[in-house]
Amino acid sequence: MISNLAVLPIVIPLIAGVIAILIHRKLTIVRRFAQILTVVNTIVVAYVLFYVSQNGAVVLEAGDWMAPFGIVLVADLLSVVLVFTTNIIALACVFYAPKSLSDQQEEFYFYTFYFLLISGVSGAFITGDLFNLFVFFEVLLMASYGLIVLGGEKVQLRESIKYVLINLFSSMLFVTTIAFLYSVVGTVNMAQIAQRVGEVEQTGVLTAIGILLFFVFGTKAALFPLYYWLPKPYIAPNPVVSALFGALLTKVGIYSLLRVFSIIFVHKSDITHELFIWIAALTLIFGAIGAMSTNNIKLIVAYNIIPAVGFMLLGIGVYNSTGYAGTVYYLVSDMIIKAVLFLLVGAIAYLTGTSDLRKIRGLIHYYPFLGWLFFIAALVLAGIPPFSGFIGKLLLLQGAIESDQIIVALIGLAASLLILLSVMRIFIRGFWGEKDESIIPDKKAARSFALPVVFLLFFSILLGVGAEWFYPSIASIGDYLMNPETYIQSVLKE
Amino acid sequence: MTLQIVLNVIIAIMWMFLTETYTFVSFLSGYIMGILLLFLLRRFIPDTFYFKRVWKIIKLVFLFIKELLIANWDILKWVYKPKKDYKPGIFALPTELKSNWEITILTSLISLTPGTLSVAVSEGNSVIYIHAMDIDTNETAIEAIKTTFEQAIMEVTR
Amino acid sequence: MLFAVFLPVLLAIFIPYLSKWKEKIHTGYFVLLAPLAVFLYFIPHIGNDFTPVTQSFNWIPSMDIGFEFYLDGLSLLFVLLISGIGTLVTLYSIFYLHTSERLDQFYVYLLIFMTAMFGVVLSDNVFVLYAFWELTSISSFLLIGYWNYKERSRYGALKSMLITIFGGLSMFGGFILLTTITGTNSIQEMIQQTDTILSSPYFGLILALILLGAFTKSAQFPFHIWLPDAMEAPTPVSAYLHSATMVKAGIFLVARFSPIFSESDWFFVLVSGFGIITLVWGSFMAVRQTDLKGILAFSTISQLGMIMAMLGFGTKLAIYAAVFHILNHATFKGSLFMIAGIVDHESGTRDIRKLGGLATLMPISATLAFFGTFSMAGVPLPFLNGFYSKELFFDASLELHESSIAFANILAQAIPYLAVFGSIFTFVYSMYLVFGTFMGKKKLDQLPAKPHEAPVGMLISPMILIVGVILIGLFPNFVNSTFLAHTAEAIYGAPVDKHVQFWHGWDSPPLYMSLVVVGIGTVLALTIKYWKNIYQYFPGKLSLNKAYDFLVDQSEKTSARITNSYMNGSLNRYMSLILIAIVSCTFAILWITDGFAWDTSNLADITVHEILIAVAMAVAAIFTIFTKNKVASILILGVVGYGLSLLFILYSAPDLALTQLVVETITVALFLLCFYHLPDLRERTEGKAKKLRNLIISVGFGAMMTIVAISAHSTKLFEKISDYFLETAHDIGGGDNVVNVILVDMRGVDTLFEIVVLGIAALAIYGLIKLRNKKGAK
Amino acid sequence: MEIVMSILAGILFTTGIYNMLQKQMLRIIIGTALVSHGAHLFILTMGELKRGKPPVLSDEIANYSDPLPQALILTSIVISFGVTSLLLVLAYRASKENGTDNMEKLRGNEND
Amino acid sequence: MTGTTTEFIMNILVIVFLITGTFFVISASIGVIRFPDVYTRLHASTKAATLGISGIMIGAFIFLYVEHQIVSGKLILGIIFILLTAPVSAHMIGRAAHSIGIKPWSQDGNTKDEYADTLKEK
Amino acid sequence: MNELINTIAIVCMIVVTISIALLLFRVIKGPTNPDRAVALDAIGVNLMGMAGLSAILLVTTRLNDVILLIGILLFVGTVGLAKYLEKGVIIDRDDD
Ligand code: NA
Ligand code: NA
Repeated sequence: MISNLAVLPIVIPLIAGVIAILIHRKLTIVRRFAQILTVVNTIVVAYVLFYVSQNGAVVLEAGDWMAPFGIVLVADLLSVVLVFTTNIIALACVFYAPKSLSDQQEEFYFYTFYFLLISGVSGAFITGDLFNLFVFFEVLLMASYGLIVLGGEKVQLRESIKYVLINLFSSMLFVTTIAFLYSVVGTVNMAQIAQRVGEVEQTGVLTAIGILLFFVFGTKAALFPLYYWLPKPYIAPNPVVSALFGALLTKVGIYSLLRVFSIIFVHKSDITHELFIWIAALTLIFGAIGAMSTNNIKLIVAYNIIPAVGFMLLGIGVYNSTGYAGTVYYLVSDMIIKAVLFLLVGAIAYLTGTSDLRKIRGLIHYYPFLGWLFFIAALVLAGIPPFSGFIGKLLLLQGAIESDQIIVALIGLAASLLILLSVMRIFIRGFWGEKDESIIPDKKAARSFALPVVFLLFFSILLGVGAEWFYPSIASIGDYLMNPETYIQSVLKE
Repeated sequence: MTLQIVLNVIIAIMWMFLTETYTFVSFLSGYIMGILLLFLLRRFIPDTFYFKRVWKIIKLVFLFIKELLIANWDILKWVYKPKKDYKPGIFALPTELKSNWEITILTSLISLTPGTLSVAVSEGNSVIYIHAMDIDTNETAIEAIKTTFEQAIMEVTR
Repeated sequence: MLFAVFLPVLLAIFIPYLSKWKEKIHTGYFVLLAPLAVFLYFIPHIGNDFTPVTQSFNWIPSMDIGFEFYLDGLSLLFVLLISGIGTLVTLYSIFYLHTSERLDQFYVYLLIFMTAMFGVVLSDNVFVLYAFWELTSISSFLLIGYWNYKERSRYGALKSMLITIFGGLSMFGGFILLTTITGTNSIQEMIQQTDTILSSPYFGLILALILLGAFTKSAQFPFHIWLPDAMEAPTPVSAYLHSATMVKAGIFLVARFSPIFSESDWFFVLVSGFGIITLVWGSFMAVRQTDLKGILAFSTISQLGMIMAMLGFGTKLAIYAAVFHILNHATFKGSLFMIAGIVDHESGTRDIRKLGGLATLMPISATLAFFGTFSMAGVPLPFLNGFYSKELFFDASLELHESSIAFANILAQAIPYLAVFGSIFTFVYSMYLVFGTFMGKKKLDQLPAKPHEAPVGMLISPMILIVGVILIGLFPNFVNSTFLAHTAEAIYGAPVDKHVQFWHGWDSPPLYMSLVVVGIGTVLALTIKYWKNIYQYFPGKLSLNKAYDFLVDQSEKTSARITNSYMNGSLNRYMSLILIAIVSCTFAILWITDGFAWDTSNLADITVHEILIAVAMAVAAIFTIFTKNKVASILILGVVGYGLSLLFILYSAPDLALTQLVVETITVALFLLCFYHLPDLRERTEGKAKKLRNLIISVGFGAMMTIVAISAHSTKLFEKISDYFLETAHDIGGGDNVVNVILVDMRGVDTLFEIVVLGIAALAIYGLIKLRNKKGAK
Repeated sequence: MEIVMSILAGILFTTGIYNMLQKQMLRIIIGTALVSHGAHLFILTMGELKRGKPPVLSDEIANYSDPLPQALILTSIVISFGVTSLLLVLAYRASKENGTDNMEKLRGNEND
Repeated sequence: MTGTTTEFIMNILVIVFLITGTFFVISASIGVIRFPDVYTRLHASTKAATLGISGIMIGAFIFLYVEHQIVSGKLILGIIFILLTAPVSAHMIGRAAHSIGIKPWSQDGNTKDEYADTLKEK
Repeated sequence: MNELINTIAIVCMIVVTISIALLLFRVIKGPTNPDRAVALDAIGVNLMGMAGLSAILLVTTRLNDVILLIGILLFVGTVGLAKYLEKGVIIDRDDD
């Protein structure tokens, strides 16, 4: 059955994760195993992507229970594109991991957590059921808890407890909100919720419930003023974990916002989406300011997650197909570039033994290749053409202007400058400058860090330079999101 | 003893098959039939007729229920009496019982019966420390009851 | 054309390999080929019967982004400048840069820059133009930071990048607005829709944004401050990027959009206003400089201001003059930079206070310098091109038309005076520069090296440029009809035919203006040491540079202050802010949408025992706050949990009750275990205000949840899907316990992953406990 | 009754959050537990509390309570149990490692 | 079960068991509130509550038997279980209380505590 | 008759609830942890009663499992708690 394709991206990592438990002590085997399985899964997902782009969404009714009653998995283009991106990042991380992690960390189920994180993230992208989304959120969060505490350093424990607490709170708010929604519309299937909310034109309490959901996802997505928890916990664990977090976790929140506020709560967009635009603006401003505020290179990158999320929310807020397309493009682009940056600053911190920018200089004399990778990554991040960030930003700003949101567009531009400055400081102060004679270069390590980064950057560049191959599909996602009927019909088959 | 119980259960189940009614009632009647059967055939089966011991247990249970009811009556009095005119305290009760089982049963019975509550058992199971609601008035009476229990338990276990 | 544009970049790919032989062949020789080839490729386009050429190459057709190259007079001028000067600069650099330097990097950047510049001036598609525009900023950044071990170099690189990318982004914003209004990405098609653009409410914003891009790139006041610091780059770069080409990109942009914008009076006010201020300020400040390249940098600023001002005039004459001056400036300024480089190279310093009397030691350089500076100063000599364009400038400044904006009229009145004022100082610094360096006393003891004439190779390029100065000076109309007229036409929108001549007769006001400039200029130049003190009265602390430093510094410090003020790592703070946001927004939405609902018709009966249980649970929950004994608080929590399972019992949810009981018991046990060794609870020590704040936040949140819950319950609008479960559980699901059937069948995925969650938790806990033991063993 | 239960759940949230706003680790975690209880009670309430029979099918019964919220709560209970357990161990380790159970002392600074 | 009389008697039995049971339960709680120390409170909870709950259970047992004709072994098991475990629990709590140093209450503050004395001797 | 039983069951429930509330007071008040343990244990017993009464009200046997489970957990829990208290802090009497 072809509809089983929808479940493969969730199940393969799940099984891999379980197997990884069994062989967790045999490091050489488990490493190789994880790498092979990730490659396999990526190939499978690539096939699913190909299939979906040719034949349209694949809808799987789990256990053959009809759509609104059982759990449906909806592998539409949006989901599968994001799942594919997730796997690309996973691929880079799994090859980066052995060098970056200590043997102990690997032994203590890094690969299991890693696979289950992928499984949870993919599940969250694919599921068409709101409560099931909650469950997948918990899977990926729990895996992230496992990853964030891995190693049990002082700082790590301190920051992870805050991370767990905030996420626990927002999870509880999430289930409660699902209950509220169930009370009003009597279902937890997203397509049916969308249909029913549409039928009553999103009466008052539904809007309030929508806003609660917005805050739930907003907390995960790290929007203003909900992002406070994010930066420090994200830099406490190993860089490879930071990369997975930075690339995937907040993006699941954004994805959920995108889904929910494109198919369900769209009937009072003059209130809700207008609010999003202002929140997006504040997220951009404070995120960019945050990125400027520190000399800790990891923290700089972590803070940079926030304005990116602001950009994506902007695309949701302007509520037109260009904006949606921009959000999706930016989402994909940002997932990759955040992974790149975390991996790179992780490499720098590993090679220099510090993440304090004031103590790093002249690295380019030892690691020119890393330096140029970082330079390109900074440009991608700031949305400088012709890289992937540019296309996303262009679409987002076009979307904003189509909806007459000039001020926010200008704020977005200003934030871009601060973003560029915030990361370029790392290049100028860390890579440029006099040679630091005290460094003992470790070219081998640098090379093994660089390869995964090159792999990811290749996609960043491809998404920009080769935008023609991607844009039509993403534009079609934008249109698709503007017309929730398509989604509803493909699920409910009415 | 175990053998007898097993036999009894088998008889009860056979009875259910015979009557083709699979309810608790038919099981119960089958069981009673079994007891009778075992009683009649007690010569041919090794070990003493187990229901003898069961009977002693039942006697102990009734003794216990009686004491439990009295105990609750006492408690009610204390609960609803406006004045706290009792004098609690802990006293030691030497016991002849040895095995953990016996001690457990005894302490349980002590705890559920009037005015007393076991608090601790000494090392070697020789002394039970008992908290009494009103220690002065009827320490001896209490000890008498406990001794009865001790006897009853020993009859069951030995 | 696509190949021509990308040729330098393609070559750049091979540079790292080619530079391996740099000991044998200077890498510059390979590089030279690229601009030369492009120059030769475009040169045949010059001619009388010039027609614009369009060539399109797909890039992202679905977004209407493509390499749509448009070669008209304007772009032709720039392409030739870029490739021509590029060739000369590369040649010069071969002798300037020693092979011990990282030549590969240098030339890669330079080639990237060339491609970027070609792209900027040839692209008709605004987004492609923007892409190349940013690329020029980036390559400029890398070139300025070429000697990045120097602090000043890094400083200059960052400054130039920040300012130019700032402008680039704003221009980008303007472009997006333009494309949204016109529905096209092509500049030429936009020009067709000038009326639409002018009547758009966003026109002012578009104008401002795009001009911001142009002004930053072309170092217009007050954004000029990056240019002097860009002089940290190797001199070939200064000559090429920061005088002849990149800084003219802004000029190009204004020229490119002139057909649209010049219809607006604001265009004149802004472009000419800023241009003339830049002219005056640049030339005035140039006198103050002591570094040769500093003088040249301010000179460039001032000259760019002048061109900008002329573009703003928008008259036929002014545009022609602007175009002419673009060409002229490239020739004399390029050569002067190269000579400054030679002086620096040979004498070891660029400090004009240490230099003097070099003419005898470096006669050829000195001669070239004299031609260059005199042309720059606009000295009325018939063989200096600078004079012609300056006089045209004066001429144009006198024939400004009336405007509907009062300020524009005042500006128009003031411009001739400002032009003269600026030109006087141009004259002064030009003389100061050339005489200070080559004439006067020799101060050889102050020089780090013993100066002598440069090698011939180094002299070729400036010499060619000076030949250009003289040739154009001698035959100012030589390239008019074949070349500059086309350029001017592209800007003006109608044919421009201008015949330039040295002598206009006595009744020509520009002549008197020139004479005033030369006269006063000479006096001032001679008396410079008497009045130079006035510069001390100019603010040091309040200068624009200080402002920039302050801004950059503050961008970090203020950011840090703002961020640290709320990102203080305090969970209380995080939670509070999050909760306040949720509560206030949700209440606001409820209020706005009138979402509160109250419907008691569908409620279950109220029973006493349930109320009592509720009260008991509430009391227990509240007492978790007040208890000071850790065991007590954990047990009270347990009571709440058991209370909940009691509610599950009462409301017909036995399976839930079972689970809740087990879970609660284990949780309490875990609580006790984990907190066994931790200290007991303490008195809540926070102040009254904080207690109150916490109280308000938590009560607000609880109240919000309750209100939304009641409203949600009061607006049950649809049949629940659960009826289906009750109907099908037995027949299809094969079980009578519907909850179980839902869990294992209909929502089996949930259950599977719920188990996964538990499993991960177990592993994580195991890791948490075990990993420490191992560490302890070490 | 739904209104009473909504208020009770609101109170559970209130007290839970008040506890989460405290400094001491134990109080904070107790707070999370209370919040979970509140959430589950909300779900139960939203499924209507009218006296239906437990949703176990039998011929004699016609009205059942809503089984779906029960199933959802069940999943949620198990999940929050997992998280709470992890949180407890984490809190224990964090306080031991950092030498304090006061969250306000666990703020940290930029460069560690 | 047939015959209304039997049923009636059964129902009366249910009512009696329920009421007595509940009475003992509440009495136990009042005892726990009123009694002065942990040991005396244990008396109340161990005896009265246990009996009370047994009463309610038997009531429920009979009721279910009448209504459903189901003999609910689990209820009986529950009763037996609580009768067996209540004293053990009480013993454990009492011992714990004693071992952490809680002295039995008395009006005059002069309590007889042979257990403490024995411990002191050792 | 059934109505009467129902009513009585509800009354009993109210009484048991009051009983729980009283015990809750003891849990909160203490003053010693063993006191709390006693009260908690009693609450558990009361919960069993509530479950029994609910079984009557809902006419269901589904709650029997619950009753048994409460019994088991109560025993395990109380024994565990007692052990915990015994090993734990020497004296922690609150001064409230
Ligand atoms: Na490793
Ligand atoms: Na390793």
